[in-house]
Amino acid sequence: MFVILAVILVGASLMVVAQRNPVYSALFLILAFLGLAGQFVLLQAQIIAVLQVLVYAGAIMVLFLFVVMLLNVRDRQAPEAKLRWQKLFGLILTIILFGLVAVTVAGEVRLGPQGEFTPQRLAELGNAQVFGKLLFTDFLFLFEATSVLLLVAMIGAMVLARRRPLGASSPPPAASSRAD
Amino acid sequence: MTDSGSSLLTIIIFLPLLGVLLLAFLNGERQKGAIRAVALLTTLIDFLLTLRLWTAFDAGSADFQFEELRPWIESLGVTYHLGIDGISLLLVLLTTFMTVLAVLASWTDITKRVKEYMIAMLLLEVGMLGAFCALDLFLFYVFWELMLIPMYLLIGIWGGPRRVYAAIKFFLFTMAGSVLMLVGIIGLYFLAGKNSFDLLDILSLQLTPNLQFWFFLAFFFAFAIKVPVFPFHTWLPDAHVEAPTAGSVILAAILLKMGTYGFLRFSVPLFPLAAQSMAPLISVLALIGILYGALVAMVQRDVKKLVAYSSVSHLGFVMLGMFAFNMQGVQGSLLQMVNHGLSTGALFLIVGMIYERRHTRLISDFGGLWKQVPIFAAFFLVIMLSSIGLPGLNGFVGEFLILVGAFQANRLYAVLATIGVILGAVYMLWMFQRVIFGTITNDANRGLRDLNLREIGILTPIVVLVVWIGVYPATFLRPTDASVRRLVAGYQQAVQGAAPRTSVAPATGADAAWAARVLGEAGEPPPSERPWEMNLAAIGSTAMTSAAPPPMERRMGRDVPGAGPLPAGRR
Amino acid sequence: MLDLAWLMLALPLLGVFLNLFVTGRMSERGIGWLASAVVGLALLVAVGAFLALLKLPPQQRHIELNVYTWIASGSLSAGFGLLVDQLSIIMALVVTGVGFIIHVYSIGYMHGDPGFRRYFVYLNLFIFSMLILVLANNFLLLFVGWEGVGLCSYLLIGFWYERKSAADAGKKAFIVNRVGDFGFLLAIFLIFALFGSLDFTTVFSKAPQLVQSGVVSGAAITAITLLLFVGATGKSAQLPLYVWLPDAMEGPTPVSALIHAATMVTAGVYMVVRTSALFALAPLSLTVVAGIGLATAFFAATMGLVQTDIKRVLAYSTVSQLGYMFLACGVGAFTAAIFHLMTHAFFKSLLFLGSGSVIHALGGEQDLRRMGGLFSKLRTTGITFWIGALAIAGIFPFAGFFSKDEILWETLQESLFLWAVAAFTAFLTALYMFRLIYLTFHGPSRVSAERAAHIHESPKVMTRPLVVLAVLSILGGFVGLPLIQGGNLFKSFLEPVLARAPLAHGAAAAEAGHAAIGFELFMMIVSLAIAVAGLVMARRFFLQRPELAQRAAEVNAWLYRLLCGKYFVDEAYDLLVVRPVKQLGTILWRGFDVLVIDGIANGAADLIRGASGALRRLQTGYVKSYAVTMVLGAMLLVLYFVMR
Amino acid sequence: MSFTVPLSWYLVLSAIVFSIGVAGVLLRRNALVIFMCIEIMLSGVNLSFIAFSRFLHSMSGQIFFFFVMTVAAAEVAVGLAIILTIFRSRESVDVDEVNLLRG
Repeated sequence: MFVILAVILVGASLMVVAQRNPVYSALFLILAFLGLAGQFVLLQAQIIAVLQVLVYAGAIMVLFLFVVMLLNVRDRQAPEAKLRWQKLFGLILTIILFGLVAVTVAGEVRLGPQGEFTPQRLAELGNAQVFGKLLFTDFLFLFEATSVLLLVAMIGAMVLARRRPLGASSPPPAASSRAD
Repeated sequence: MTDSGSSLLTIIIFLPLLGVLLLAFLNGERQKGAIRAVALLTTLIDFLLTLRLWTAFDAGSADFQFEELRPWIESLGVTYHLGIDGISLLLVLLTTFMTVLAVLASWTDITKRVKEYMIAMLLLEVGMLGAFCALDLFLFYVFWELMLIPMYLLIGIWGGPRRVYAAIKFFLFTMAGSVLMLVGIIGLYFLAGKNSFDLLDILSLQLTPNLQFWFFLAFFFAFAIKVPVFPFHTWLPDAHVEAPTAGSVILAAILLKMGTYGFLRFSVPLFPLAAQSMAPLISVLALIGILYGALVAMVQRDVKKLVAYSSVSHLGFVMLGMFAFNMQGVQGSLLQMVNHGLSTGALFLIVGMIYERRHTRLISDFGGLWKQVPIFAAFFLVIMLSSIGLPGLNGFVGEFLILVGAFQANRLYAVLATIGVILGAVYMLWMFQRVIFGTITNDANRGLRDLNLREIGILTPIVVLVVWIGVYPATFLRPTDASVRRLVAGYQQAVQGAAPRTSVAPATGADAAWAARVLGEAGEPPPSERPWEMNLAAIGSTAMTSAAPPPMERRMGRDVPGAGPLPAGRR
Repeated sequence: MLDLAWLMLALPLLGVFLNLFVTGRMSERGIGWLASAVVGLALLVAVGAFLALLKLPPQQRHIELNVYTWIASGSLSAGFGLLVDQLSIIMALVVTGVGFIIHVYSIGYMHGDPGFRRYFVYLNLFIFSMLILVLANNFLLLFVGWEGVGLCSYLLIGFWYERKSAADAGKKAFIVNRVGDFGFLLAIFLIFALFGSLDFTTVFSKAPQLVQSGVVSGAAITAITLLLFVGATGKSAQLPLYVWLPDAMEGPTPVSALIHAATMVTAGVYMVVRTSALFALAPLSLTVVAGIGLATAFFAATMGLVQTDIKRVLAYSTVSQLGYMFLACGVGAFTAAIFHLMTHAFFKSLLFLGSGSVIHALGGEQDLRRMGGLFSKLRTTGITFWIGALAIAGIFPFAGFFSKDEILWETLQESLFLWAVAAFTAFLTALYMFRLIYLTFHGPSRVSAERAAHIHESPKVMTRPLVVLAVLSILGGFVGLPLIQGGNLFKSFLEPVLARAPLAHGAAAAEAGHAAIGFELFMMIVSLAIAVAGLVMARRFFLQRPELAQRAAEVNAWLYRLLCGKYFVDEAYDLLVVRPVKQLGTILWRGFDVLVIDGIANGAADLIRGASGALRRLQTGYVKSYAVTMVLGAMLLVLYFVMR
Repeated sequence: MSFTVPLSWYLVLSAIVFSIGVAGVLLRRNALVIFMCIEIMLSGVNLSFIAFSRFLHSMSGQIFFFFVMTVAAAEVAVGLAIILTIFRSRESVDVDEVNLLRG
């Protein structure tokens, strides 16, 4: 099961990178996220899996798709000679990075002290319940902070996406009616 | 370190903030008159309050007076510790006095952004007064930096054509120095280990000569740049030339004194051994400053620049006197700080007045002004004479004391510095002659108005003080007596304690305590080691080693305070 | 009366303030008479003090009045104190007396000048400063007066400030004086360092014993006295600092009479005499003083010989006579110096005022070549001028004879060579003085026609002072009758002040001299003959056979040019001192300040800018490059952890 | 659901996913795709968080996932808004054409 999901995840991720059309990339990304959610279920983190599907695959990706459709741009084939070496360099770097990380983690991983939430206990209490309780007790402050962060992001996004910059005196009508 | 229970200093320091608050409610465009009035009134009240400070000051005590001690940032041991002694009293007075005049001087000079200008002026006053009164190093640093910003704005916004360059130069130079000072302050804080920035706590610190040297250096740059001591002076002419009149006045009269005050308040008492070892270097720099400033001033074409370079020269005298470490030298340099504030401040005012009328400061654009503006010329004459140290006016008393002090410390320095006095006369007279004497050659000068009542009102108090200090300096010297005496004595003790071989303490069994007192008071230098000076050497050393009656008697006579007039009836 | 000595100072100061602030709308006469009155009253006080002093026994004629402590710092304490003794009272009498006369004269001379009030303010201020100078009881206060008179001199020379030459001359006077003050100041420092006091009484009484006990070395005393003398050369226009005095003639003539002949320029002599107690301890200094004095007397006389400006002739004559006074000091004849100072004050101010009267009559003409034959038209002026000239030339029985003869006599005691030069100078003095007289008052008139029409004798307010001074020039000498034992009232009056200074030499010689009355009489006749010779020669060269003078000038052309060019001293100073200093200033400013210091500051800025410029290249703006860099960084971090 | 899958497998998988994301960021020029690749990178990290959470018996990893997700959401919102504005002004979402920050 792990292997199947892993293949889906890796394959979909690769397609995201490889696809020329952003729309397809986005769709493949959704697939990757679903695969990831499967992995989460395997790891007994049901609530996380649900969140992954709902928020990532649902909300965020819809937003992506929406923007992609809105802009409707294709990958133009601009001259890339200038940046070719950079691409190559990037690829090599990536591979080296991967190699390094993989070497590090592939061997025996010694784990630190174990926490209280063994799988059994988690199954007893219910993953979502524990998660929620912790979130609203120990991590309450951080939780609130993230809410503020989201609010700020929301306002920021709204401000940025406005047609006219904030506070600018109204330009002549002709300019403002210019199509995007 | 006690709280005297009086809040006078706090009131004085922060009264201008009240003015700022009032100004904030006024409309910058429509209520210019009210803005000026509020600023003037604030500074005037502040000045009157400092007069109260003066009358209540106990001249006989060397201790800090009007002390205020409140915790501020307790976790760091920073306290809100204020207090003044004879050294800062005069400078506080000078500050409030000159600020009033500076506000008056900007009455018609500044027409744009009057409100912001006055706010900057008042904030500047807060910073300056605070720096003079602070007895906590941290507090001092806060005020020190607080002055910097309004001054930067004054130059940068209301200055001349190259104001931005000048302002940035000013800012960078001063900032570079003060950062080092901050490092020094923090270092002292940790060394003291008392969790206290209080000056009095740090004073009790016994530092090794080596440490003293490094700390002295850290403070030195901050103060030397501010003074400015010779190689650090190039920001000064630019800043002066570009600053608005009142800015130049404040800059010359008070901000520069921050540096010399810093030496006197912090560097010398905290690091006496380093001060001693650095004294030759600093004296030489001061000397170079005296001669160099004078020579360069001589060839200037811009009156304001000339005055700026003359500042370099005059402050060289101040530094020279201070690093003579004896009563006359230090007291003279303290008085000279005030003198320089008055006369150079007045010179800038005068240049500003003529600039306001003619919009030029080039010497060659003037000539023959006496005929056209006699009152202006008369004021100019008196101030110029005060600046070149004519006896009977203030400059002489300070210069004379400094030179007497310097002469006792090192004769060669005094001789060279005296050449500076000649040069001082040369450049000032030459400039004066080209501006005031002769016939009017430039037609633009023909329609010149003479001073109006406001301008006369600005200059008259200065002239009165100039004559007052010149004729009866005791008014201003006496309050400083006790504090300077303690400062010099402290320095001498530290130096004597560290290097007994250079001491001239009497080994012949004479009363040691008496000798120490004499040493402390007269600040007699150790006998020179140079053979050619031996025959001229101060007889003090002989007087102390041999207890021969006649010199002894003489010395006793000398050291009775206030034994000026000889016993009557000596015929 | 003696307790009121401070009134002498207060009165002129009062005059200054009244004329500065109160008499704004007063008439010219009112201002002038007010200013004169305060000086006149001061004169009365001085006379009163003098009489009071005479009543005291000679050893008690030393009164000190302490007004207040001026500067007190540590062990330094300088008071504002007055000292009235024989020396200062004589000086005070001369200052107030001549001052009063010249004030009165000025009312006429300055009539109609737009700066009338300013003039009298300066003049009163000058009297005030001069009295501080002579009455001070310590070195510092003396210096105050010293600088004060220098200031007044500066202001009065440049009184007609619209004339560039006048303003230049004022500045020159002040600056040259400052050079002298440099020495004076250093002397003060040294005195304070050695004696711990600046009071005359203390210093003078202590000096001999300290030197004897070896506490203060003789070299130190020599240094002090030489430095003091540097100050004196500045103020009293001696070599090499005399250059300002001839130029100072740009001021109004009464000013030249008062300041640059009678009083201020003699301050140096006064100071040397005042400090005679110190000079007496330094034989080397005395030799220098005598040498400089004599050299000045001689060179100034030669220069006076060829001047064509009436006032400049008198100016060089003043320099020359001052040289005589220093010569007297140098040979230890301090009383003779003061004696000559006094008589010189009378006859030289007379001569200046006379020349002022001539200039006034000719409507501002000062060139001798455009004068001549004025005696008939300006009778009072002419006669009094003659008296003055006879006095300065040293012809019996005029005042100058007595004083100059005393100096020559004392010099002869000292050295034959000094005497010879001094005597030759006396001859030159007579020569140039009578040249002046003949060119001005006698011979054919060379006055331009339109000026000739206006020639008129000066008003009474101007001629009366001339008469008074003429009388003084005749009688002034008799207070110091030589030969007769006890006849020299002046000397015996003054001696106690100086007696406390045991003269190293000279005094004893003078005593010996009194014995040889016959020899002294002979020497008097010799000096008289020298003066008459000068007169006769002047008469021949400049009145009877003017072409002779012409020829003499042609024969010795180079000498003549040298003299006319005043030995080119001014040019030399300009070349050697003024210009290099200015150039140094420019070099320091343009070269050092702008290039080096700002160069270092700007260089540091450039370095940072350069470095940041290099770093700027990294900032390509491409997100990709940033990403690559980040990945690279991450990789390195991982590498670090792995390798660790 | 056996526990036979060891931790290191998960970690390797997460490294693979992360690297793919990095490669995407470095290779692609379309800003939108780059954003997606960043999401992939985050996913890779998330995977390791959860895996560790599982094997350490600790909930902290899951909590952390939550925060990463929130930040990602905020980032996407703001980032997309920025892309939108860039597109409006430059008619392109090619990051290689945007170099206004060049010093």
